[in-house]
Amino acid sequence: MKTLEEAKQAVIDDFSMYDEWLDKYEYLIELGKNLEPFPEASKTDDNLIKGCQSRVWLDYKVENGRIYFSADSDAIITKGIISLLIGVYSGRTPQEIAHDDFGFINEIGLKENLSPTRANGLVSMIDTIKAVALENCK
Amino acid sequence: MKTLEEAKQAVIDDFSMYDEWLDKYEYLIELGKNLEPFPEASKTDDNLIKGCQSRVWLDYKVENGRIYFSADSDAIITKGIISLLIGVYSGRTPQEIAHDDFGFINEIGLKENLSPTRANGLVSMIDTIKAVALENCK
Amino acid sequence: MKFEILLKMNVEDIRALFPALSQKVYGKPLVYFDNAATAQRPQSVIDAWERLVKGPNANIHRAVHHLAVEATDEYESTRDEVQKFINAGSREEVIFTSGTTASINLVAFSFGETYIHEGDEIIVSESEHHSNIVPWQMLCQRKKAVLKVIPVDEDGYLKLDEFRNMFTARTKLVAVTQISNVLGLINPIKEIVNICHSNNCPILTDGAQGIVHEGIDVQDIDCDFYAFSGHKIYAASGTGVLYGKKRWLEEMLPWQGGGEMIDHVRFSGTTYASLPEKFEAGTQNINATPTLKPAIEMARMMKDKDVQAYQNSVRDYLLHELTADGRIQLFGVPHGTDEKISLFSFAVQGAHHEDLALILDKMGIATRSGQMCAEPIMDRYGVTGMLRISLAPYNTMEEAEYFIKSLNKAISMLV
Amino acid sequence: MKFEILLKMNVEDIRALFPALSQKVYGKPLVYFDNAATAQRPQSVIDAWERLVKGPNANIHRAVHHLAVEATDEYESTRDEVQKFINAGSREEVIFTSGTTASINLVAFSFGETYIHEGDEIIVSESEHHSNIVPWQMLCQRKKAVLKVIPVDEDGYLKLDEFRNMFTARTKLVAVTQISNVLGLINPIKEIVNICHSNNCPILTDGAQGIVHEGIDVQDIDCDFYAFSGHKIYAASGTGVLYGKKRWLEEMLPWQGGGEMIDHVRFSGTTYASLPEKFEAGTQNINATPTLKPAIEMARMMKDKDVQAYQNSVRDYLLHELTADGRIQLFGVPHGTDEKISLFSFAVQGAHHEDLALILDKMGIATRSGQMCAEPIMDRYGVTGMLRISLAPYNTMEEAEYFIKSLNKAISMLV
Ligand SMILES: Cc1ncc(COP(=O)(O)O)c(C=O)c1O
Ligand SMILES: Cc1ncc(COP(=O)(O)O)c(C=O)c1O
Repeated sequence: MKTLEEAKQAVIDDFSMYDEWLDKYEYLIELGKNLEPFPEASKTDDNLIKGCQSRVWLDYKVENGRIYFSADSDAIITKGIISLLIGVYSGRTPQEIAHDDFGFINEIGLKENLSPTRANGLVSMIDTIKAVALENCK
Repeated sequence: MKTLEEAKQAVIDDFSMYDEWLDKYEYLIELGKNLEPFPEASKTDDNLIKGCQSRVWLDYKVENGRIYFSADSDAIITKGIISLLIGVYSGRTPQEIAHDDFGFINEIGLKENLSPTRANGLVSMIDTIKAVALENCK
Repeated sequence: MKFEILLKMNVEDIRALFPALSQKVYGKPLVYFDNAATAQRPQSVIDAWERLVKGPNANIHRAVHHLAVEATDEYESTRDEVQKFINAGSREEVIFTSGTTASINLVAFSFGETYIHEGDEIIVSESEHHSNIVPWQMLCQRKKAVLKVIPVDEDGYLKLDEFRNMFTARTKLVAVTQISNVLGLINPIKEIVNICHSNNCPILTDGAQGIVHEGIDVQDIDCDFYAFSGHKIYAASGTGVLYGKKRWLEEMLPWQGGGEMIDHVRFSGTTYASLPEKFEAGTQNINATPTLKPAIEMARMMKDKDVQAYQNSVRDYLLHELTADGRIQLFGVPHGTDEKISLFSFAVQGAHHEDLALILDKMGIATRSGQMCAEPIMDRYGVTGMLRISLAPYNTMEEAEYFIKSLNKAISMLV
Repeated sequence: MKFEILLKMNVEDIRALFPALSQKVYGKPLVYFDNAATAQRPQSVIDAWERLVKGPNANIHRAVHHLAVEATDEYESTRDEVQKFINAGSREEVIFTSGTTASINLVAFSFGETYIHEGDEIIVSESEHHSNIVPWQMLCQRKKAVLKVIPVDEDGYLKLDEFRNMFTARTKLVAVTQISNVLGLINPIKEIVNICHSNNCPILTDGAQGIVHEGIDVQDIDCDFYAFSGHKIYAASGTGVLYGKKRWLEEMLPWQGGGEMIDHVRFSGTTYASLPEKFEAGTQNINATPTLKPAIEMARMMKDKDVQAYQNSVRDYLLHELTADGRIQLFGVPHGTDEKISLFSFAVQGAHHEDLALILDKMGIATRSGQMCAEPIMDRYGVTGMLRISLAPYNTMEEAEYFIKSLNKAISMLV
């Protein structure tokens, strides 16, 4: 498994291949489509991330001191984004995640390419991932 | 006593002497100051004309089929205006007043020289004088 | 099927009057298809606002100085224009507000405080905007009154037969929109008014969309209240109108207190001003409300027969394309094309409305996705949202064609 | 006594930023002394409005298209600016309204519905603007609550000793202005807040005048609510702010329903959005609210030490002239000059305020006459109205001198 830094760099590298929004969107859509199926039973209000335009669910389990995320969204681009996030952060320790600054999001230009409402959704997703990590640091 | 037409023409003539607002205002102030005293007892809510910025009272009596107006205001320019009006219309028959179009007001430039709120006051004064006349036509 | 392009010239002339339309987004020409949310402002409205701010910028009514007098004239002559535009019986029946939402909330509070008691009933429809639902819900909650709902059928039409049977002796008010901002169907408002009045019940008509596309003659239609926003009809934002019949407005308690809505303020008891001031508390929107004058002029121009014909041809083209595509489910299916305005909300099989909106945006097309402030009608159709395009007379056939092409491309990316 | 003219240059520089100031009325240079009613707008505010209308003119928050995104940024970054300007603890505590009157009515309704019951008490002062009296009267009438009034002394100062003794266990809210629009005296608002809080009672501060002349640090002053209007602080009309402490705003019922103030709308029950959206029903004033940004910048500039010093010298000159003249009765007599802003309401023996205003108007001077939406303080002094001049930092010593000369002339015409 890649280190957290390696995983982030891989995402930055992937995105830097695309100059065009169209390609970036296609990449995100691809990511979204390939996300592992999320059990219907987990689509609870508790797992719903507040502040996103479309519905986004995030669930997790802790195994051997590492957090494994799963997620879903009814919008595919959003699903691509959450997929990208959990691809980077899933399987990390709570401490690793809690201490990360999530700054690589800015480097891939995701924020600018998406609307603030959507960016707010992104912020909400990040906040939720952080909260889960902090919860499990205790 | 002048006829109604003569009285109106006299006012128009008086005002046409003045090019300057200052002179017109001084003329109105003079008119206001020379208005006959109005009994305190007549300063009732019933006699108050609605729609004027300052307080204007209008009272009348009917003698020999003619209406005699008396009026007062706490603002002297307004008092000058009501004085001008009752100077023209006092002592006329209800029919004479009711059939008049009050158009001479426009000729003396009073409306333009005063604000719409004040002009509204003017309209209210005219409306009240008309209403009194109509009341007494029956 | 062939759609003729009428008056190509004229639409370009109209576009030239709206500075915002010549923008580019992401380097592409802006295609503004979100007019039901807010319209663009013509140069005449911009000029009027600027003139007001640089000239007669003063607080109105009470002051006697020159600027205040001019400002009062600007404001009050706007009331006269609105009166003519909606053919109100008198100028006192035209109340200026900050928008449709404020107008409806005014009625919900003031009519509510005056006439609504425990057990009374208010009727709205299933296809109302939140602004014509929530104020009534809040009122009903406060007064322990009952909110009843006129359902719509599969095509989006109000079920008038059910509506007719909803009235009881306790029905005190009906609030129904002239045109739904989701379905784009023109409700038979005159018939609805008649049904209300034959049940001795007054009706508020939400004219937020209606004023733009249909206009109104409040005396002919005979509705008791009519609400609309300036910003949807080319005026500056923060402006709005409530029309109300004098008989109601005179009896109703005021909504907001303060400013000139009073006759006398005493701690022993305050009396209120007469209409329309009674309902215009606080400093009026002195800079923006008078932009309704040039806006109304523009709206009149848009009602020109030729302009309408062109706009209808664009609407017919879109209606045809969107209904012909098997992947697309249109909400608000007209029985005759003239029962629908150039506003289309739809779902695409397998593609989320928000994904579509994001991709279309990148192609320069401004559309709306989501619930469009009308969640009950979303629930009615069992969807979490829709994609909506809403056109104005300054939108062209070319834009419509580009939209259809772009939509196809977006769908192919997603499905 | 001699008054030095400081910074002649600077005031001319400032004037040049306000296009409306260069107008002539009746062929005479405009002397605008009605700033407490509404301020003039600087070119930066005019430019901002134009930019918003020609560019990101779109309905905000819910749409994902480019224009809407930009418009949302413009609007929400304005909230951040206001937060900084008043030093609110969080951006959610800044609610945009259409003005002070709307802000106060919001609290009167929402705080009222949530916390006020029969027999409760609300305290206002005798020198409040109607907008800070009538909403409370209406609330008290609706809820059968009691309105109590802090009297002012002959000089116009609040009788704080009496105020201290007015509290009971039923006192639920105090609403007092930072600066009276008639008296121009700066109330000791921090002390007043302390008195309220030591009685466990929240306080709303009417900042309509205060925000312009004093500014506010809501965390330092610790008031529970603070209301002000954009148009008095150089922004476009139709804009306003309500600051409220989260603990209240979160519990309070919403005021207006509709638009995005909801979480979910169901006929079975609607839930409301979180702050600040909960209190911003309907389409926001997308074109005008962001003009608060350049307006705040201007207000900051006006707080410059030198600008203030010049303005104070003009104020001191006027204060001296008006108190030195035996025919003039000044209302709001400061115990120290810094307790008064450059706002003077007065009566002239034997001359009616309206006559004075009309004559001064003809000399190019915009003043206000009448009750200034504050009838109770008129009654307090037994007058039917006053003449008021209210200056802004763009008013000059020359204008003040011209005013004094003109006033003398007007008096001589009348008396
Ligand atoms: C002290 C005070 N409070 C409230 C108001 C009301 O402000 P607005 O009319 O902008 O709502 C004013 C302005 O006239 C004022 O001076
Ligand atoms: C049908 C309908 N009603 C009410 C509204 C609310 O209008 P506003 O947001 O301008 O108050 C809208 C606009 O979104 C609408 O389309």
